[in-house]
Amino acid sequence: MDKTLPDLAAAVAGIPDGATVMIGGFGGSGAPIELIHALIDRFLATGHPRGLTVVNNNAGNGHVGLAALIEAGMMAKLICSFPRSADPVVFTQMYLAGRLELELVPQGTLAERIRAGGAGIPAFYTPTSYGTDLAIGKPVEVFDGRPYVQERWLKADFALIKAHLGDPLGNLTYRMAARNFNPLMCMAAAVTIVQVSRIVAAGEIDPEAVITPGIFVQGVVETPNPAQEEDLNRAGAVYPEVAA
Amino acid sequence: MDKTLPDLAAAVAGIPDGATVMIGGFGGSGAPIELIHALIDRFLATGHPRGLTVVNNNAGNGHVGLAALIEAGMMAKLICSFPRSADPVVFTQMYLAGRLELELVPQGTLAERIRAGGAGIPAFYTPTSYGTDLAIGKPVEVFDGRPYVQERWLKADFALIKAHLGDPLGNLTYRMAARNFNPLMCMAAAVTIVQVSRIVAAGEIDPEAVITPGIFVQGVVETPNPAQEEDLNRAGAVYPEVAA
Amino acid sequence: MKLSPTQMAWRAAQDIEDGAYVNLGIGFPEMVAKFQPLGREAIFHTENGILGFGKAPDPGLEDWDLINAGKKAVTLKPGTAFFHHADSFAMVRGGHLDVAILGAYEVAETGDLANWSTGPKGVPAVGGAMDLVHGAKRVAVMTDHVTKDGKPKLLQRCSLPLTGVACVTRIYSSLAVIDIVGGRFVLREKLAALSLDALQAMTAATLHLEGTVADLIVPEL
Amino acid sequence: MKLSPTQMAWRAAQDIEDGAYVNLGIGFPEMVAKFQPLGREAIFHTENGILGFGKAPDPGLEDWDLINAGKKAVTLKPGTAFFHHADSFAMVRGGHLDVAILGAYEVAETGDLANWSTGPKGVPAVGGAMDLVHGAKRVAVMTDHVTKDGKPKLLQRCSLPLTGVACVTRIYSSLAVIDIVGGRFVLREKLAALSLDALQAMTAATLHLEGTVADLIVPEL
Repeated sequence: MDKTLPDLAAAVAGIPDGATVMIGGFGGSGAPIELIHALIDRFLATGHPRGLTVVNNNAGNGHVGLAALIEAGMMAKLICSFPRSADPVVFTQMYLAGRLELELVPQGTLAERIRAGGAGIPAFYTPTSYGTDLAIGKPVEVFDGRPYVQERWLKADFALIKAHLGDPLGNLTYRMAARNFNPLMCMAAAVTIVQVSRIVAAGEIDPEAVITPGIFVQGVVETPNPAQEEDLNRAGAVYPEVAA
Repeated sequence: MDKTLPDLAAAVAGIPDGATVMIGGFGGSGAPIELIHALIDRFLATGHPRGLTVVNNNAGNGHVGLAALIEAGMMAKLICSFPRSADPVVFTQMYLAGRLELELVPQGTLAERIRAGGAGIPAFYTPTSYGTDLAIGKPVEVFDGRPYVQERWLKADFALIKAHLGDPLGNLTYRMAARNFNPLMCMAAAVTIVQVSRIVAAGEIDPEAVITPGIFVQGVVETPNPAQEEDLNRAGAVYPEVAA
Repeated sequence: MKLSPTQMAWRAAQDIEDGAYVNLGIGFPEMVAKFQPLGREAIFHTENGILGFGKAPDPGLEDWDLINAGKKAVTLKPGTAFFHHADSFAMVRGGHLDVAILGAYEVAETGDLANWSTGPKGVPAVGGAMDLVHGAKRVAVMTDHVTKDGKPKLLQRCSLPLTGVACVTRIYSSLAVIDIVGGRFVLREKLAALSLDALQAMTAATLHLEGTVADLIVPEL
Repeated sequence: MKLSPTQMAWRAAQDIEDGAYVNLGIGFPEMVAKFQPLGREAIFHTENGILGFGKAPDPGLEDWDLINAGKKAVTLKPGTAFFHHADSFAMVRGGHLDVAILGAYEVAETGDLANWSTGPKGVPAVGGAMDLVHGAKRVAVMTDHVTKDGKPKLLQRCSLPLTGVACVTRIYSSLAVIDIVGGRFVLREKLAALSLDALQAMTAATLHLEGTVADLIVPEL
């Protein structure tokens, strides 16, 4: 078995119009910038995919990565917990102009809904959001005298993931807090595509150290020295680069 | 902060009569034999604790560990998925004599109920057991056209856990498939007591390799060269040893 | 004249694709792993938290922290991963397995399976069976076609407590290979020496035919 | 005459026990970590999957894979652990944190908190706040006692969209320390120079007294 993909373009080639795409990361850490940019390249070249529903904790920062994907006009809906950042202007303008639907989900509920999607749990109860506007329309049930809100699983057609090491079986490790939503999204997508800093031979990752077992991964593409969104933004980067 | 405990006797001293106690392990692998035996020692010396509700995947094998705890008469109820083993005579006799209550739970549901207890999820839905005798009396709800059974969280007063390395903050690693239920039970108990093969200094466990973060652990006791239930049973061991 | 459990395991193994993620039930189904066709490699999952384990170690070399769900010692392979029980059943319940192969007391033409309890007497034990039947994309059963005293195990409705409702998609019996499609048994293969009438007589629900019925051919093992 | 955010953070820090597990909200509450009393060491949790992280690195030494929930760079300490978001919020929702300290737009005497939305205009953003208010054993709020234009932030009922119902147990304001007990504000400490009447005038719900009210004494910072 070899889940290795030849390049970034091949990695994102299968995502159709209207797909639900989970994109890993918390702010820039763990964000698969290179996969996102490859998807933008494809859209700019072909007009597809568009009308995407994207699941991410945030809504992009500056004009690279997720923000660039929004700016390109590929996204119809965003499911996130915190659409603010140092420079959220791309999302904010698009949202206030009514050109982007937003489903706001508390961060822990977002994480648990994604895990539930991956774990075959169609619904669960949480104390989070009880009595607030974000619980409107959701069933409430009392357990042991305390009210809880019913939340539904979240699944995706594709997940775009950033990991650290990967092997041809799809086993993954992450780097520090870049782990965040990535392992959960691997579980919840029908097709999980992962950019890793290095592909190693099967067996080189200690079986105890595997964070995402390969069963949750469909494709792995090596992307050495991946960019950090924070570094790009501090350098004032824009994607795609505008010709001077 | 130092969660290190001086010895096994101190580790199990706080468990009261009638407590719900989760005990890690899948069969013998990951079973905290030394903690269980220390609890039996306490019972034999003091008559306490008794009337315990125990949560474990199995029901003991031979006459050591969990089986010895049942044989000593300390258990009132067992919540498990698979009360069979190579030598299940202790449980079987006690159960068929009506001296032990049994709550049988499908293995994946047992794992998920324990995780839910640790994660503050009071109830969730699963396809498992739908239409079977194990779903009798449980609410059923249809999601996306498919019926699911509502299951409740499972929590405990204490967890007795076997890990591999532990540090004074309670960070833990496990050894191969001895991981099984142990990390989940750490999360779901008010007081989690862990026997580890070796206590290392804080920082000696790679932050990426921590499986159970210390927040889920209240006490760590060093138990070098822990016994394997399988080895004990192959040697015909009985606990406590009967004087010849 | 019927297949041995080893031969049933061989037959079941022929249907497993290269790269498939597979869970094998405790007991006879475990043997399926031994018969992977040349050039194909499945990845085996065990409920107690291992993916991609290898075969049994030589006697005396067991590590009892490295066992399968049947509590038998296994070995590492390049690419093995360990995980806890909740992640393990996320793989199962979440539909990430391609194939699960289980034993059976009874299977109904509805796809209902009974394999965990022989009734109210004795000690009930369910393990992971109720999870597995809802987890894999294909849930297959490996079973003698009839009980030891000759009664059918393939029925219109199960009489024993159910493991799952409408979950089995294929049966590898000691006499035949039968799919369950739309609440009907569809016969795919049978032992060549066995007439359709004889097979039907040992089956307590109608065997439907769709296209040709192939001979069930299995090597001596 | 009121406390600065830094001074509020100092006061809040005095209540954190040695060994407590603590989550500090984005913004001013993050400063609480700097003021741990001598001999006490709390363990800080951040939603994005770190337990036991250390202080900010020197400028230029940031690693952007090692950040807190406010996207600020932090550092490792001996005993740090990484985990994914579901495990992180299992710690929160499962009641494993001892203390969470959050900012507030409004707090009601019922313990209701509003701190995520100023109404239907603009872009709503909730982050982990709605989870945190149900997670920690003690949920404290750090806030100016009144808004910039002098209106009370401590109310009978919140007017802004709620973050959580009956969740706040203590308020560290710029003027006072107030507990919420049984749906009432109970005044514990106030600035010595401030009369009870003056404080009550800036508070839109009754301040109850139980025993003595101590002086709120905070160093120059």
